[in-house]
Amino acid sequence: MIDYTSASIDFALLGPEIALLASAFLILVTGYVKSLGKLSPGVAFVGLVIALVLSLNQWGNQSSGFFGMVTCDDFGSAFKVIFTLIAILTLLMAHRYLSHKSLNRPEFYALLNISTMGMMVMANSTDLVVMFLGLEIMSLPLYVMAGMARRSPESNEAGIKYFVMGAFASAFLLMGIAFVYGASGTTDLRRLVTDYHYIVGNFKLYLYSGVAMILVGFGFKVGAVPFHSWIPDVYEGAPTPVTAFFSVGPKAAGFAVLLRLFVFGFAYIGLLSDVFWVLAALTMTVGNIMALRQNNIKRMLAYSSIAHAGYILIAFAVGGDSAVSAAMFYLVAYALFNTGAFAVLVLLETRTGCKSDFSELSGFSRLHPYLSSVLALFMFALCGFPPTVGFFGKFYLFSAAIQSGFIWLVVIGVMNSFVSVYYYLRVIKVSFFDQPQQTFVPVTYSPAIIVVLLITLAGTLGLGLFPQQLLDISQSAIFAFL
Amino acid sequence: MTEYLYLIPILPLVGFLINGLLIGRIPRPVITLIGCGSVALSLALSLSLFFELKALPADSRMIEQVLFTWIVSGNFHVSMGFLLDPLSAVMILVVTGVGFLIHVYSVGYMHKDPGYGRYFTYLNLFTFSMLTLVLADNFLLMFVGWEGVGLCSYLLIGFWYHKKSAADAGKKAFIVNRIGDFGFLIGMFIVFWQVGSLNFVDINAMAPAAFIAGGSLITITCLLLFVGATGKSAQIPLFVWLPDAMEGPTPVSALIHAATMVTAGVYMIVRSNVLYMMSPDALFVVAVVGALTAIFAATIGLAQNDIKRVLAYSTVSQLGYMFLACGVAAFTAGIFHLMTHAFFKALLFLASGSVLHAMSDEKDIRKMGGLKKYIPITYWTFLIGTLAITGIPGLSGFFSKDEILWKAFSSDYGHPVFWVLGFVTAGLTAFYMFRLVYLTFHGPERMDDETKSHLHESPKSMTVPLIILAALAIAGGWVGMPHILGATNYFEHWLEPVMASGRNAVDTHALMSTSSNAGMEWSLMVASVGLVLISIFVARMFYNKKPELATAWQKKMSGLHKLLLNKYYIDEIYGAVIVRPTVYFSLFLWKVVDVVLIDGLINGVAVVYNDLSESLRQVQTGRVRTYATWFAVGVVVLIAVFMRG
Amino acid sequence: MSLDLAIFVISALVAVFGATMMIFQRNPVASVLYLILSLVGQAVLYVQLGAAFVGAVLIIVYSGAILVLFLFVIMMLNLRSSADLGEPSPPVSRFVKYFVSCLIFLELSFIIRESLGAGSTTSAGIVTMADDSFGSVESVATLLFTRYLYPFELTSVLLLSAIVGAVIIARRATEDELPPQPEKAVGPISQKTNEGQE
Amino acid sequence: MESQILTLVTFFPLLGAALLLLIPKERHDSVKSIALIISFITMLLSFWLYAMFEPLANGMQFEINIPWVASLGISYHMGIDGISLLLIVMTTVLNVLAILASFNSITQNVKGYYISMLLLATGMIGVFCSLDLFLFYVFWEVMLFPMYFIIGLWGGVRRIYAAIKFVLFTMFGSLLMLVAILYILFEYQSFAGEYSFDMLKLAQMPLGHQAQLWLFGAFALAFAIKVPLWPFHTWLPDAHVEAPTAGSVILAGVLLKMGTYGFIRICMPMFPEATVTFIPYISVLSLIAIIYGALVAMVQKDVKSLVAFSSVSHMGFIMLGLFALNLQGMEGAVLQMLNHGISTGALFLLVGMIYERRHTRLIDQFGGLAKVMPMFSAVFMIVTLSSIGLPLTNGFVGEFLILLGTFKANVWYAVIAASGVILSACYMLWMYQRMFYGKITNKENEGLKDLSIREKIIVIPLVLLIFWIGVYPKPLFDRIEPAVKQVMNQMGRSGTVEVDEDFSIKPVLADRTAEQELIVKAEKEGE
Amino acid sequence: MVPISAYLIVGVALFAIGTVGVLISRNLIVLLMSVELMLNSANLCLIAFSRSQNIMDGHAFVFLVLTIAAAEAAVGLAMVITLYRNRETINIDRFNLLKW
Repeated sequence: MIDYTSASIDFALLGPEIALLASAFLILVTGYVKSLGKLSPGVAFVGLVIALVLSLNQWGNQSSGFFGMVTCDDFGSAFKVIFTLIAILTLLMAHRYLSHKSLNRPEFYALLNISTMGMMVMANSTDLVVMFLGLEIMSLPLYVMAGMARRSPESNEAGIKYFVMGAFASAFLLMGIAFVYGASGTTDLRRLVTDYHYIVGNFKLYLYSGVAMILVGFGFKVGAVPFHSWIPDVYEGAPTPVTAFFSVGPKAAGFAVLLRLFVFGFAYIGLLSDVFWVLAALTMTVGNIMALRQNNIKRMLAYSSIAHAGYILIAFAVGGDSAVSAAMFYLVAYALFNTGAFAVLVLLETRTGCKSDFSELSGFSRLHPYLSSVLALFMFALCGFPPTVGFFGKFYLFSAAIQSGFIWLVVIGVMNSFVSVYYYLRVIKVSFFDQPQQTFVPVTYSPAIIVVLLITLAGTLGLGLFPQQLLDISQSAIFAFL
Repeated sequence: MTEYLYLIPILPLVGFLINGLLIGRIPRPVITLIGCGSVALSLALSLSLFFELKALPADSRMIEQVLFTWIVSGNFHVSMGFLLDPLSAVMILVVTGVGFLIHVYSVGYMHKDPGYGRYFTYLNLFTFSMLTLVLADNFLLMFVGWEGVGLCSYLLIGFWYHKKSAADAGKKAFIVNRIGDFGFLIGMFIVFWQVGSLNFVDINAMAPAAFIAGGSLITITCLLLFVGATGKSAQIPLFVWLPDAMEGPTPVSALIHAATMVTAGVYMIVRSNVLYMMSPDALFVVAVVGALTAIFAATIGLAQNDIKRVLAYSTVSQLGYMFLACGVAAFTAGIFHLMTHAFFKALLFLASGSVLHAMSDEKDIRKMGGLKKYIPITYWTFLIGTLAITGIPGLSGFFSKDEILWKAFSSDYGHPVFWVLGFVTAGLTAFYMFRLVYLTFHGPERMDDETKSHLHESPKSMTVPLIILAALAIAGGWVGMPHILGATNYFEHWLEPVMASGRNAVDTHALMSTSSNAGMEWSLMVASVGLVLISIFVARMFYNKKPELATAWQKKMSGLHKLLLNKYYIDEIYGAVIVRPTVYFSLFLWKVVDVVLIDGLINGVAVVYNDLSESLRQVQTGRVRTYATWFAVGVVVLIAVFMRG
Repeated sequence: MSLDLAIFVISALVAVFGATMMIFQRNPVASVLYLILSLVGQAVLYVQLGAAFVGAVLIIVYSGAILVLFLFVIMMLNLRSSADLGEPSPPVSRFVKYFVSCLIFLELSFIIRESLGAGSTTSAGIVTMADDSFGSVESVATLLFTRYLYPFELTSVLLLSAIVGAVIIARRATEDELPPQPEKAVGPISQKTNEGQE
Repeated sequence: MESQILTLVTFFPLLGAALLLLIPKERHDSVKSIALIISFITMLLSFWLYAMFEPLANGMQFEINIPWVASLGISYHMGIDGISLLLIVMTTVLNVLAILASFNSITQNVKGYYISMLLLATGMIGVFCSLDLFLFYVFWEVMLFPMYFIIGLWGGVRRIYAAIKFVLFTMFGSLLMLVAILYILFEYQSFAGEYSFDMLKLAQMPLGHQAQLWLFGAFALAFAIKVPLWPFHTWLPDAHVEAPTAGSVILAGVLLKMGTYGFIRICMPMFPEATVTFIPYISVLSLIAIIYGALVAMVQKDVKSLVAFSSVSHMGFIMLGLFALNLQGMEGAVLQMLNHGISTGALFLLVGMIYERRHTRLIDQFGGLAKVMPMFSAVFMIVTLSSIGLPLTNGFVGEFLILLGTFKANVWYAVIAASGVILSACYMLWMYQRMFYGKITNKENEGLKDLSIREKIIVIPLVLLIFWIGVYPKPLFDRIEPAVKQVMNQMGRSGTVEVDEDFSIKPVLADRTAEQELIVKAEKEGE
Repeated sequence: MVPISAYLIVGVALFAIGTVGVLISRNLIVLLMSVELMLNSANLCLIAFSRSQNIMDGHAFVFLVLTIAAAEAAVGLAMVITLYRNRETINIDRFNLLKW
């Protein structure tokens, strides 16, 4: 077991975070030297790779440090790997896009790394304070990244909307933490669990209302209805690689914290299952229905990300080990194919004036049969068709739910994926079946984005066909937990 | 020789395959050779097998040959097997004999037709199917032939497919037959599930135990089978297709729609006489339908002006006789009439074909007249056929018809009313047949000059079959002379083994009480002959001596005439009651149920979803403060929920 | 009415009053000043609660730095009370907003009232005087540099990212950026090209 | 090799598709010929399968069972019995013909088309081979995309609507099926203590009545949509009409069979009690389908939609036969699955040929074709006859057995169904007459060419099959019968239904309750 | 002595006022200040709770929160500046290019 009281200041526990921070520093320092500015993506990449290696290295290492503020376990390590992978993919697809849009500033890469570090902080702690700080470290760069394209009114708007809503949500989260603290005198999740008899016995209402507001705060990050309304606007307005990052990174981090808090930490609150039941059902339904009538693919994908958050929320209603591992599996799966889909959009948008409207895709397949097939495959994965990992993820998630008797929730989920087929297929319909409306300007590839596509493609298909490995990992990650 | 039994149907099949696959690639003489030759071989084989069968003792005259298992599924087992017994022997002789003659006739009749090869292909296929039908050793194989002849009938009626009427008639024939087959099928199911086999031999042996004689199940079974028979043999209410079938080439009408195929229903009932004997109720229905059809069709025949249609209605009427015979359990009489009818009706049709040949395909008898001197052979053979059908003593028709009338009167299952109906029908038949003869061959020449200039006797290939058939029409009945004339009824003896099993099925002394009342039989015979003669005389009055009398009567009873001319409007009634409502109902199903209801529901769901999406989207106003409001509402609700918990 | 209570009531009223006035000002400068007023009231409450050091920090850092930053921006942008603020929301929507906020208040205060004194370390929820070290600079510092060392260090990262972010967002345009688009979105943009479904 | 033959047959087309990817897309001819060769080899492989298959033997053959996702009990479990064998052979044959038939009609995006066709083949064969529910589901869904593209990319005017309708209908059903599959997984886990998707194992699991009803309902919905059973059929006419010829052939020939196959492979063995409970509902829907499909077919103006509605009617027969739940009905139904594939496939091929010539499928645009295209009309006639079930053609054998079996199960069902036989003659012959008979009214029809060599190669195997099955179906029955008996035995194993000596299924519930009552009575008396 | 709950109620009240501010103020700067107010009210609660639990962790937390508030303010104001440069307004309702 982990020694939770360890006061040791063991920087090895923070290896990945430090690597990211160091690379961010380096970028900031070198960034102001014109000739070295070009190096910043490389530096960021190296930092991320080192972080990845360090995170992988932490697998199996379970210890605690910094007065219990840092808890290193497999759950956290697994998520750290996910975060770094997402960041690497984002980095790879962002570089050329940013250059194309004249946004290629060294700071972007620094912010990306800092934000990733924030996610790690979130995943790597059992203390509410640290989680809150991690959330802020993750979010602040995101607000900035969303508003990076300063000349674009949409980007500005995305930034400010994200910021306002994010700060608003943070206030609730903070209030929630305050109430929990008021109830227990601690912000450490482990003590909240061990002392829960006392806490519930004496300060039930404080605790419960605090938990409710914490749920609001993190629910906001993952885009649970009714705290989702920022998502479409921000996703649409932000630069596309950033959107790609938004749609998986913070979401994964939010879910990591939510899983820690609600499946394991506050699991003794009996009410949670029902609450998440409703939240899940509401989230996926609203996400899917609103996605039906979108004209912009990015916006559609935004709603779809709400819907997918809804699917993952099923795991919270279900609770238990298999649900957590299913949620983790689904997150990885979602990260893969969603990033892939965005990578295609990034490619599209490197053409001047393209905003990823549906109509701009018409006849896409005539010119780019392979790229459009890849896009189609990602859409199928989003629908949850076999043999993509999208299917297996849903399958595993739903099977965990059914085993705990949540048949109706699964039925709702299944009906929702049915609805989602319509709008995902619309992408395929437009790109394959429609006649090109005007001459389609060909996209130009860069090696980096090809790598992204290959990785996501291989992951989408490979994990769909042979999910056993990832399944094992996601199952073993939860054993060392809390 | 018996091991070659299967060759009888197979030979025409081979002919069909050769002609069919090589269609358009082989010259006409070869087609002729293959077409006629295959049937000729079948005929020869049939004759030799017939004699072989005859050589056997009476109670072992049954040869069964199983080729291979056709369908097997659990205890359902049906083989491709042929059964030669006295009954099927008669039938194959009729089929191959008449069939061969008609093949030969066709050589001349069709020689100018571009579809010569196709014609013989179909004809051979028909012969194959018909032989399968009569030789089958089980109901299902019989059904194969049954449907096969239906198909050939369809193809041959629609032979001149470019004529819409021909194509329509073919389709009508097929569909009406299908309605009959429906009954046949269901009947077969009952038989199988009761008896456990469809093999005739098995059924004959086991049916008495499997069914309760006189019970409702056997009655239903027999009636269902009879529905099949009414379809194939053009009985009320499914007779409507046969007159239309005259759209086909005349030899086809002779072969299929007079001599062989249409009698399949009779054959089937006789074949399953064991079943029918167990159900007096079913027999009664058969008799009633037969008698009614006989008189009903005869009345229509009175007013028709198309030479072939008159013959067609007469066929329907004669088939009614046969069913009447079956219905009074005089199966032998039915088969006997079937055989004689095959001779004289084939003769009549072929002769009428010869007339058409001469008349450049003009079918309306009102435009004929006085043909006697142009086409004498045709005239005489036609006259012989007419005399045979009207039942002039000494000719084949007399013996068979008289036996039926007598049985209708005297059999245990008979009734004087049946006799009266048959008697009147005989008079009507004589009248319309002689009307036909007089209008066609006697009196003034009413055809136009163009036609007149082309009048000529038919070639040898057509006249020779006519002459042979005429001979058969005269002599064909002598094998079945009634006892009261002091002769031996060979025909009855020959079929006795087949009928015995039926009689044994029910404990009855029926049928044998006939000879006890010779005086009655004589007087009835005289009465019918008298009526026939009177009818002939009246016809002569109306259509030869005083044509104005006919027109006067026609005017006087114009309503009735119109009714008869239009065949009681049966087609129109069917059209209005069945066909059109079905079409409208179908349109309703398609346009309303499918498109509006089901698709409407589904598209409606899609529309609802779309609208829902569209209106939900409005929530997403783009204003942060609205979002924050929703957010706050969410918070309020969530906290409220947690407060309760 | 004890002195404590009087101080509490007055400062609480000041805090609430300042906050209320802050949100209803048309002039942002006034808003900032009201917020400072509210913060001062809050700081007094902090001190009453034994958090003298934090209260002092609140005044110094918050009022002194953050709100000055606000003022600075307001001045820089030269915002006036007459700046374009469009139409106020319709009454229904405003009512909903007030109502929702009231509900939040009511719910939370209900919770506080219900939990009154339950299991508190102090009887009946009445705060007794704590020992001197409670809330003192030393004790806060000790806490920050031992148990809260890691979060404390993290705030530095946060500040770093905030600085970088602020710089990257608000810096002047450089020549490598795209020139402003011809149809530069100026002022109220309400139309949207998101019309017309397939 | 022998143990992997199913894998080979299933994935060979996929391999071919991969190979096609490497061919430059401008080289249409090599794409076509490679696709043809691949499908042809697949067909030969399936013939080999047929040759090696042991007739009259019980149980699955050529089984492979490799763990796939072990922790969820998913395995790569394949194996075939007679039913699957015949369906696989039919699939491969139709695939060759469909590819051959597309040579001229597909001019755009040729490479993509043949890749889709080959992918489709893998999906279809996979469904028939799978013995693992998960694997089954994967193949079941995998088929969907190629078909979606085939309809959507190479289809007619309303192709997009049709393609989406097709996918949405199918998805709707299959997603509920997914829920049911998951539920079974859970049930099996609590029954056997391990996860498994093995159909054979699952069939041995006793399930409560209520659970069976729900599960059966979920599976049945998926299958019924695929069949398609009335009233879930409306996707079919649209999909058929809009799909290119080959698409229609495969759709009608194979895809519809997946529904009936699902019933026989999954619903019946796993939920015997529910199957018996559902007999009246499914039978009535089948009857409606038979009559309704026939009636609506009668008034169609487009040949393809006529054939499509006739499919609805014919598939109704098959369903009826299956739910007669006796040997005759089920064997007839299985045979009819093949027959329908052959006849309707042939009809669509023929319609495609005429469409290639005239670019219309409206019946009233034709007329008198028998004169200009005698060979074509003859073949069309043969196929028409097979479709209306004339004896000595394949259609008769199946239809007869279905009706025979149904008659035993329920007289009135058989009577009503048999009337569908009449109607099928009506619409088919009427269509035939309007297209082929009469005078040539439309000038454009005058110069039409008769069948080309390629087209003859396409139709001849089908015509031969029509007569072969019609005249000598015994080899097929030798393979079908053990399989059907096995399904029935699987049903009987549950103890809730009973297989009598004639091989028909009866519920034993009634008897059992009577027995129980007796026991209760005896106990009471004892007191 | 004043009960802790009184302080909490003040904190909650300020929180609600902050919420009102976010919900109704059209001026982006006021909106930002309202968020700040909400954070501060949470701080007040933290302090109060810290007092009632007699554990000082809350103080440290408030410290951190103040930093967070500062960081947020910095980023938020930077955004306000950019927005104003681009759109010449800080009316939050004007920023509705992205919707539906």
